[in-house]
Amino acid sequence: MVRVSDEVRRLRKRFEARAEESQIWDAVQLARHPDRPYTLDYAERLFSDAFELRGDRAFSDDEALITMLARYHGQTVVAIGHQKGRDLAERTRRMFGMPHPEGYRKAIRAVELAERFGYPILTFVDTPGAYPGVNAEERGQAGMIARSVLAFCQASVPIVATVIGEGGSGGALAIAVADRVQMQENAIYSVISPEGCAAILWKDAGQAKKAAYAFRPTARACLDLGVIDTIVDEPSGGAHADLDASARLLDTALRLSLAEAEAIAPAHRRALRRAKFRAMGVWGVADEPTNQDF
Amino acid sequence: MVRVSDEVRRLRKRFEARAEESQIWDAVQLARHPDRPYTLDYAERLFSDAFELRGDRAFSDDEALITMLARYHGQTVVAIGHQKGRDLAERTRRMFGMPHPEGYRKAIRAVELAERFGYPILTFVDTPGAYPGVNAEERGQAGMIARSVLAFCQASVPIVATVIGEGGSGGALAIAVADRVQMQENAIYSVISPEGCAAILWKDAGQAKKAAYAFRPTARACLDLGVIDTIVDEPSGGAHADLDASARLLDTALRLSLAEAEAIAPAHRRALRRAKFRAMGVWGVADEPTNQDF
Amino acid sequence: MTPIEVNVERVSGDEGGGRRHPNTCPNCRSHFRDDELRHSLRVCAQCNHHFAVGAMERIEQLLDPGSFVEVGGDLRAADPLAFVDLKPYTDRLLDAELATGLGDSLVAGSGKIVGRPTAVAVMDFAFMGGSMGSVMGERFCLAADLAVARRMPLISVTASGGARMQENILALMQMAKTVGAIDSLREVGVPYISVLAHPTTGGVIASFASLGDVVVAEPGALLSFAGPRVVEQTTGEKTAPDFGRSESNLRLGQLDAVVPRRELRGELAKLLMLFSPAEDEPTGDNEPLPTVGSDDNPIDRVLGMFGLGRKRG
Amino acid sequence: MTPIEVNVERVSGDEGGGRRHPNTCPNCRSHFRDDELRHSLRVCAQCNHHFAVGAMERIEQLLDPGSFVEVGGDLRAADPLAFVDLKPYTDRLLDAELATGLGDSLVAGSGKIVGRPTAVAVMDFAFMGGSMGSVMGERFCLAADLAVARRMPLISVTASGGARMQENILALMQMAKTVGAIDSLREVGVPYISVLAHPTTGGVIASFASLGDVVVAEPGALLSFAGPRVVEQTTGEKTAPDFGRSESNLRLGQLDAVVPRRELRGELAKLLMLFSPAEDEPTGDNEPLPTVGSDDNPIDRVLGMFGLGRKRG
Ligand SMILES: [Zn+2]
Ligand SMILES: [Zn+2]
Repeated sequence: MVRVSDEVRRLRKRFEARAEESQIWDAVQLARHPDRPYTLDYAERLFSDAFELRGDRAFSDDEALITMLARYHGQTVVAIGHQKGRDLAERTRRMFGMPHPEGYRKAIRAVELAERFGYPILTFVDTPGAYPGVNAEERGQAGMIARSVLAFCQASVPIVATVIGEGGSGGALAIAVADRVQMQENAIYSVISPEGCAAILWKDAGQAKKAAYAFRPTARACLDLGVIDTIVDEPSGGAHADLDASARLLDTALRLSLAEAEAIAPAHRRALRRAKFRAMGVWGVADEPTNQDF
Repeated sequence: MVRVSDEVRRLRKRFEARAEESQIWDAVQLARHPDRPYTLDYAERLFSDAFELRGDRAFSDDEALITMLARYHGQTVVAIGHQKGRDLAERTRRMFGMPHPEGYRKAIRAVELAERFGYPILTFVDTPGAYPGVNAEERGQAGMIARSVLAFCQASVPIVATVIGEGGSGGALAIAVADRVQMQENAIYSVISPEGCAAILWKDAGQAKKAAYAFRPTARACLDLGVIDTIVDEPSGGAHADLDASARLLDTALRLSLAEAEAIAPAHRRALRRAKFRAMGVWGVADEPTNQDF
Repeated sequence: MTPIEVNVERVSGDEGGGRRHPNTCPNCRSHFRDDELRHSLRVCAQCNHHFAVGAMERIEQLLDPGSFVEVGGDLRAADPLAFVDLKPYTDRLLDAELATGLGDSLVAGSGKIVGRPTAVAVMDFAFMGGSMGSVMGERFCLAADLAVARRMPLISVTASGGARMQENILALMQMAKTVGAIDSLREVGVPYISVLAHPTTGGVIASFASLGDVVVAEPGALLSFAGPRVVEQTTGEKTAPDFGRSESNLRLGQLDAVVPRRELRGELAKLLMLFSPAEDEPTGDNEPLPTVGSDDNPIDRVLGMFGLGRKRG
Repeated sequence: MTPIEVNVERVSGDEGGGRRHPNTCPNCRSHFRDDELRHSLRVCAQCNHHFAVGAMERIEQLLDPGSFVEVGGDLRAADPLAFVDLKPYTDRLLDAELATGLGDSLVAGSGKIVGRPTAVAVMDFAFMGGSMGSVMGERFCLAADLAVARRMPLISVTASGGARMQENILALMQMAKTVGAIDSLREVGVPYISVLAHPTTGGVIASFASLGDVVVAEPGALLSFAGPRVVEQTTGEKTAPDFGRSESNLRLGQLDAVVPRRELRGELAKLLMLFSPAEDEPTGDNEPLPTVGSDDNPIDRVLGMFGLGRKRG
């Protein structure tokens, strides 16, 4: 017999009760909309000056992930974001926003730079996932994602992450450990794509809609589950309908989240960030405390 | 008119006076002797237990440079050394002790590990130089050597470096910034090989002996110039004549140097190590203080 | 349960697709009684193939007998998303618990190896493909808590197809949570040794399992972020037979060593010794130490300014 | 003076081996008067080739007029090894000083760029191939000292064939010494911007020049540890025409940007601004900030334990 807390029962009920299937699928499609603003679109509108920091100092410059020094409301920040690319040539060059290990190594370098000078870090998450190719694997994709997550854990500077499109799996999380985590209204965040989930659990990638409904990659679900702190409004019709309006809404939320992250004492920031993520997860308690064959 | 200090004049005189040409060339040959003990020969004899730490977590395991956790006189140390290889197969596998950037990245990883746990670092320098190949260049040989030197500068743990054979240029220095630097009696340490120097300055690689005499890569010269702290005796005939005796002599010197390095307050170690290398170099003072066209 | 699980079957040599008995070697087809396999640490006596080892049996193999004390054994997955695919998540959990006798895919606790105390976190692939959900993450963190509290090393043994989709975003967050646990170890200077068993993939290898101060793997284990089938299907690239295997990973700089299972306990004992504080040792042969010489060289005066001397040994 | 120097000649396009006038473009053979070249920042008006720039002229190009103050200008090489090859080192030094008007291959000091104070260290390839010896190292450290003392950034512009063989081991130690200077900048959080000009090779690129918080290069510069000829002669490998060039290095992850000389002062000014402390800015359009909402969700209580709240923007 497993005892499950009232809170979990309430969460379950809420999810069971909501007829939000179409709403979820809308978000999946808006999050992937070809005109959706990307990191550079926001950088242009939010930062008064910017200098792109390129290269991992080891193997290449991975353009699927960009890092920059930028001036945001009068102070210098380090910005880190996936970048999908707009036309086919740019998409190919940027691997559709799917970084190789070099991209994450560049992110780690940017975190170290921010840490050296005490600059806040703003990240913009928008990737289908880390690139799943042979070369990426051979150059240590898994380990580099892990090291990027660790770098974000270890930093003592304020960090705000915003999921602005697709928050796809470990490739997204690698730059999403932050003091405050935001999601745009129609962004999605999940451990696998709806198609991938459907292919495995339903044995049919065509069941993506069903999978999306079952695993709820939406901002609302992430907020309910305690995974994000803030939902950032989008213009009606979605972020792509009005880039300037979308940037203004993001700016408003970002300033507040950054102010909150900055309000945490630097000496406690690392421990509090760790505690924040430690609290994520829900479980019950069994009556038999140990394993059977022990 | 340039005023040069009395000390420099005395140094010059000493070098001019010594008829040590054959002695220098003996050292060059002994330092490169095919039977000369290498890092692993000393590791076997000096350490009671060892666990090799392999790989740079990015691209490969470079066997030209080895790193290990080891127990030395009852305490755990991190050992880092070039490894040339004994027979042709091993030499090829170990690139004759000439690391690629991956080797230096592995060294940096070992320094970070030592720093994390407060373990002293012992390095064994024995390389003709960093590998000068296209791939090594493309993967950032220069930058990785620089970062390795910086890692050694930044460490707060005790570091003792020993040049046990060829201390060849930047590829050697990359693991030779230490609180105490030792050289074995017949080891050499220089900014370029005698052959390379001869090829450039005498336009004839065959003049290597002449070049060696002119630029003095010997332990004695390095001691006189303030570049090393200790000359470690070798068995008569050279280190290869008696590996066990050579290891015992190295052990004796190493224990003392390590004790000295450990005696420095950890909070001051980084600044003192920096100051030690800052003091290296000699110069005069001109009467005209500025440049002509300024 | 995971994209990797399927590939794992393929990699373990079962190309024919036929159902084989778990005690039949997928490599050389030798068959063993269960007590034989248990006795050989589940290594094939004929061809050295390393069979999967359950979490409790792994703990028996590695720890001093009777030294293991579990933490978090009563935690159970809670299905916050009320997740149903072809089968409800709660049913899958029940099946897994009945099949393995475990409450989730990781067993945490503390114990001793050759007398040295250590925290341990051991995964079991048989429990829903060793997938990482809230309970696994919390149990791992409890093991890390023990390590921090008692200043003893943490050893993990992983076998996982990746994150547990049924917990979706909470499963993903276990990557951050477990890496946070590693960060807490680093903050106080407690060593972490990661042992990778077949297969360690997805979210587990992309989080804590890659962050060992020392990382070793069993021979032939598949260690990759994406499994070979995912790579082939997504990118159209062919994968070599040694794709992602331990031996490739060693060559590619991702591992410190490939350690056969028979040597694993011994190597871990050595590492625990190396990571333990310095011991007083008898002062060898008492040869006189060389004295610090003096030298007329002016450099000495400069160095002297910084409290540094030079000597000739 | 250095192994690289020879290759540099080759790379700069002078394949014919004939002696060309220094004001003739090695790329398109256009010829310019010196005042023309000075006016165009020594960039070929026809083909954009970047000619070498002397240290004092570089300082003029980059710093606000009249703002430069030199340090260490009186330091001169002292020939501790009494080094003689085909020619005594002292003679070579005298020739170089007469030819360039400089005391060594690096000029150090402080100045301003668009009003922002900065320490500078600028190399001159014309002085013995921009080789790194004791004076160069000490001057670089003096510039770093200024940066630390006045908490202002350090900018270096390098052009070097590598270490100065005539000082052998002391030249090598300048790598450690200059990296130590970077370490002292990092210790107090002072930014360092490295500008790589043609050519930056050997000990200079393998030490301080690679360690900029930001590293930029001029177009077409040769930036490598070993020059192409050394690589070819030592390993037998062929080098591509773009081997070691700025553009390759950008692609290979070693640079933040390739900056044409005409934009260099502007980009440095921007970086100095970005590295300067926060400014008070007028508070834009004063739109009301969203209020922190409350939520009935239990997770809030858990986060509350850690002083963390959540809101809906
Ligand atoms: Zn078998
Ligand atoms: Zn031209």
